[in-house]
Amino acid sequence: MSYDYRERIARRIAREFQDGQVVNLGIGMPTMAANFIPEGVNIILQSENGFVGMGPSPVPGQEDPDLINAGNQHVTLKPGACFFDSATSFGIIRGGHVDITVLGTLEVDEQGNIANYIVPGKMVAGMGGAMDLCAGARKVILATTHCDKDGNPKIRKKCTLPLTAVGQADLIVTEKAVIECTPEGLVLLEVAADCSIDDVLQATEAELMILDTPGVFA
Amino acid sequence: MSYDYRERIARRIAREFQDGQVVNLGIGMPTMAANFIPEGVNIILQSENGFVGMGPSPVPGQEDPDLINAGNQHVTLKPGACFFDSATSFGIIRGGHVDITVLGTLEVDEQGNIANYIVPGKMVAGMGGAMDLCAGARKVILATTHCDKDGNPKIRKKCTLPLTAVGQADLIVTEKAVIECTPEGLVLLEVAADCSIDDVLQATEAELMILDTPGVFA
Amino acid sequence: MNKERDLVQAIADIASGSTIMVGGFMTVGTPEILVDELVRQGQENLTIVCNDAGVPGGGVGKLVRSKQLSILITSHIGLNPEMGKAMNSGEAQVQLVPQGTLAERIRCGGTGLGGFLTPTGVGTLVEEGKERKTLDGKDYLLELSLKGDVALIKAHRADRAGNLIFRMSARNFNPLMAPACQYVVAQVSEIVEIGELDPDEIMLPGIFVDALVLAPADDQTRTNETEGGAP
Amino acid sequence: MNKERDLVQAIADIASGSTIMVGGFMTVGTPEILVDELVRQGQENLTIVCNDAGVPGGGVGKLVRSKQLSILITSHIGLNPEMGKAMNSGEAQVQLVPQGTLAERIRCGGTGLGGFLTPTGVGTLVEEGKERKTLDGKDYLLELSLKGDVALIKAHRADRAGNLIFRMSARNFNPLMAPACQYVVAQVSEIVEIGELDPDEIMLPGIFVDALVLAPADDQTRTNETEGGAP
Repeated sequence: MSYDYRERIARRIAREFQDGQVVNLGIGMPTMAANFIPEGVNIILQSENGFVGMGPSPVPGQEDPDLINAGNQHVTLKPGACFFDSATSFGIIRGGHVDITVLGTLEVDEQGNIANYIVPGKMVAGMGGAMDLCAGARKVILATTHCDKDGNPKIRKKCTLPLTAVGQADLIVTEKAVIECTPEGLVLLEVAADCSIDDVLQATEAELMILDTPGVFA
Repeated sequence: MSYDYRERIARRIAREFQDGQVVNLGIGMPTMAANFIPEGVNIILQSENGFVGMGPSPVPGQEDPDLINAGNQHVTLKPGACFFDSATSFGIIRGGHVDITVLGTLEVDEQGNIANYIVPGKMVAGMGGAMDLCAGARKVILATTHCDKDGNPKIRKKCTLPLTAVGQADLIVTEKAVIECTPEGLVLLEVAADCSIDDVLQATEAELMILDTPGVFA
Repeated sequence: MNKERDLVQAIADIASGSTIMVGGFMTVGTPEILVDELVRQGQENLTIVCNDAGVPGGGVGKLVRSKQLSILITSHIGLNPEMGKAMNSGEAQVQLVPQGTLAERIRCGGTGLGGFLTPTGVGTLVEEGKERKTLDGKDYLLELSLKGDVALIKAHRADRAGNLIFRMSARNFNPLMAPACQYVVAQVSEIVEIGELDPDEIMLPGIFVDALVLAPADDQTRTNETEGGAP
Repeated sequence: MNKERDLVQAIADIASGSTIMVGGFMTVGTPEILVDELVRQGQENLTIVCNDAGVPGGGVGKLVRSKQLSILITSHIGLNPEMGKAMNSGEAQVQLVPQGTLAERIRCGGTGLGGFLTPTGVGTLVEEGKERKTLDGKDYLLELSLKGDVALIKAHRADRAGNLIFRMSARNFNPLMAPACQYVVAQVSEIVEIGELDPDEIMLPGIFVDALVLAPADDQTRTNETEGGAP
């Protein structure tokens, strides 16, 4: 996928952030979303390895060896940041004190089930903090390409891979569409400017409900 | 009971403390034990309201309003003290990191059951931290008069009052005797210099085992 | 960001019938200024969660005397005979919880855990109505989490973002209660600008605090120096 | 009191077959000097508890490479392909635990709790063999406590009594692991006299620490700057 598509997804996700929210960003496109936060919106980034108030990457040469994010990248702090241990960190996450988590995914389905940590038969990485983030954050946003690199749909009737969490997805943002996960099923909210509704439906295995005319994003 | 008896109990209990141990002392006679610690023995006093490294009472006028012990008395700190919240404090207690707790009691019985927090029909105080201390400390020492103020035995075949903890008592120190609580029952270890074994047996409802000739304490 | 608020407004957001967690141990660490304002405003039928009942007319004892307290969830009421009288007359209810269990139930409430297994209380009145589990030959009770609508806490220093630093034994239940409640008001002795506190020294992240009420240090002396009693 | 000890002696007290908890997150906060000495001494058949598998030749990855590690209880091994290979070849076993559950299981081990109810992992492979509880319509898994024989942790400053202060994101699992283990060795950058640390700033009480090993700051740079991967 081109960098443009990745940026489109990150940019669209950034519009979900509201001033003052506590947000946890996974690596890749989720982290990119921090670059597109609308003016006047200040969010507090939580890093599950033990702090809130994460800032951008340091100037090269200014890295602090004791300061990384959960993706193993050196970062900086914003004023008002503070540190805590891992039990407190996941207490914050499970306790509903993270307003939004943004994660990548391998699959998501009509029930809002998320599968993003293991592919049987391939090298195992482990779930890290993903299961806690999905179970605990108030809103789970999935940042993902609409299909995998072989063109297979990632938005499924039912996940085929081992689940990370049951029924926890709230919003799916791809390069083609913005889809809301509701108790009644998946609702197509927006379609990318370079896509048609049919394009989206064709690339999606899950059933998508269209309640109002979908909006357009780019 | 005369002050001499109280001091005798406190003095005998202080001989149980070993260098470096973490000790939690209840109010009254237990707290007095801190005055009789043998030379060369340094213990670390834990206060369940949130610190280790408790020192003696402050000089009058030097009280710090933010520094009390769990008995609501102003205290001081020893070098190396540190503070923590109440969950951490009871984590220390329940986790077996307190070597000895010394508590008063209303009753104790042959199974090592302890009843020291409530007398039905009288004004209720509440268990405070006593249940956690009995359940969690490695060694529970009871500092008590041998009988209540009406002369009824406090060392019972079976506790009649609501229990604080089941089978957690390890040692009972009274003005008449030192008694060990074992899985086989109560063992008379020592008798006070001004008492006979018969005096002790008569004042005790529970059965006392005498394995070796009891020692003498004063 | 500036979370400093007026005392009256900060307390006015509390409704009658609320469950309020109040920090402090025998009034040390209790936000007396916030409690005073709650008495003045007169919200009724409150469920209070606090380590103890304070002392007569001090700490949550003020809410006992004002009859705003309907239920007290606590570990000890021995230093406040007025609470015992209110309980015996049926004016108020008391639920006694072992102190360590109370602290951990509140922590669970704030950290999204449903409950925990503790050895405390096995075989006592505390076990009534609870599930017992045996693991590796040791018995535990399943205790459940506890949450509140409001936390009234006290800290020593704050920055305008609500990051807090507590002092000495006034820390006690304060940092545990904030995460367990929807609305958190902190009485503090000092408020500094954001960035002035060392991120390694902050004891409670500001994300848990909604309102800061600045109280001059001389208002924070202990209400009552009653000593003795075993909480 | 002076808990400072010689590196060789501090590690020599560790037996083959031990369960060792090692602090750190992607090697930040891992006591590399202690791990290096453990490799040198060659204790075998170790069960390691660590957030992750470190990186190839870094953090607990050193114990993977030296084949001293038999079982790893962890949340993530994605940055250390050598661990994946050892697992697939049957040389070592991996037990995967969600990161928050791992932290809380260790905390329970240190605080005398038998276990806790968490929503994490409900309906996933993590649920296998575990009890599910429903409270107020929400599902939880009963997770059990985790203890170790030895904790190897890293802190920034210590006093001679073993009181510790951690620095930035190197805190992570370190303060949780010490209470959960019988024998605790802390690698520290600086040791001061007892009384020099502010009692309100100490993050782990010295009662949990058995041995301090002083490691000059220049030995404490990160072993490997491999970036990427999602722990």
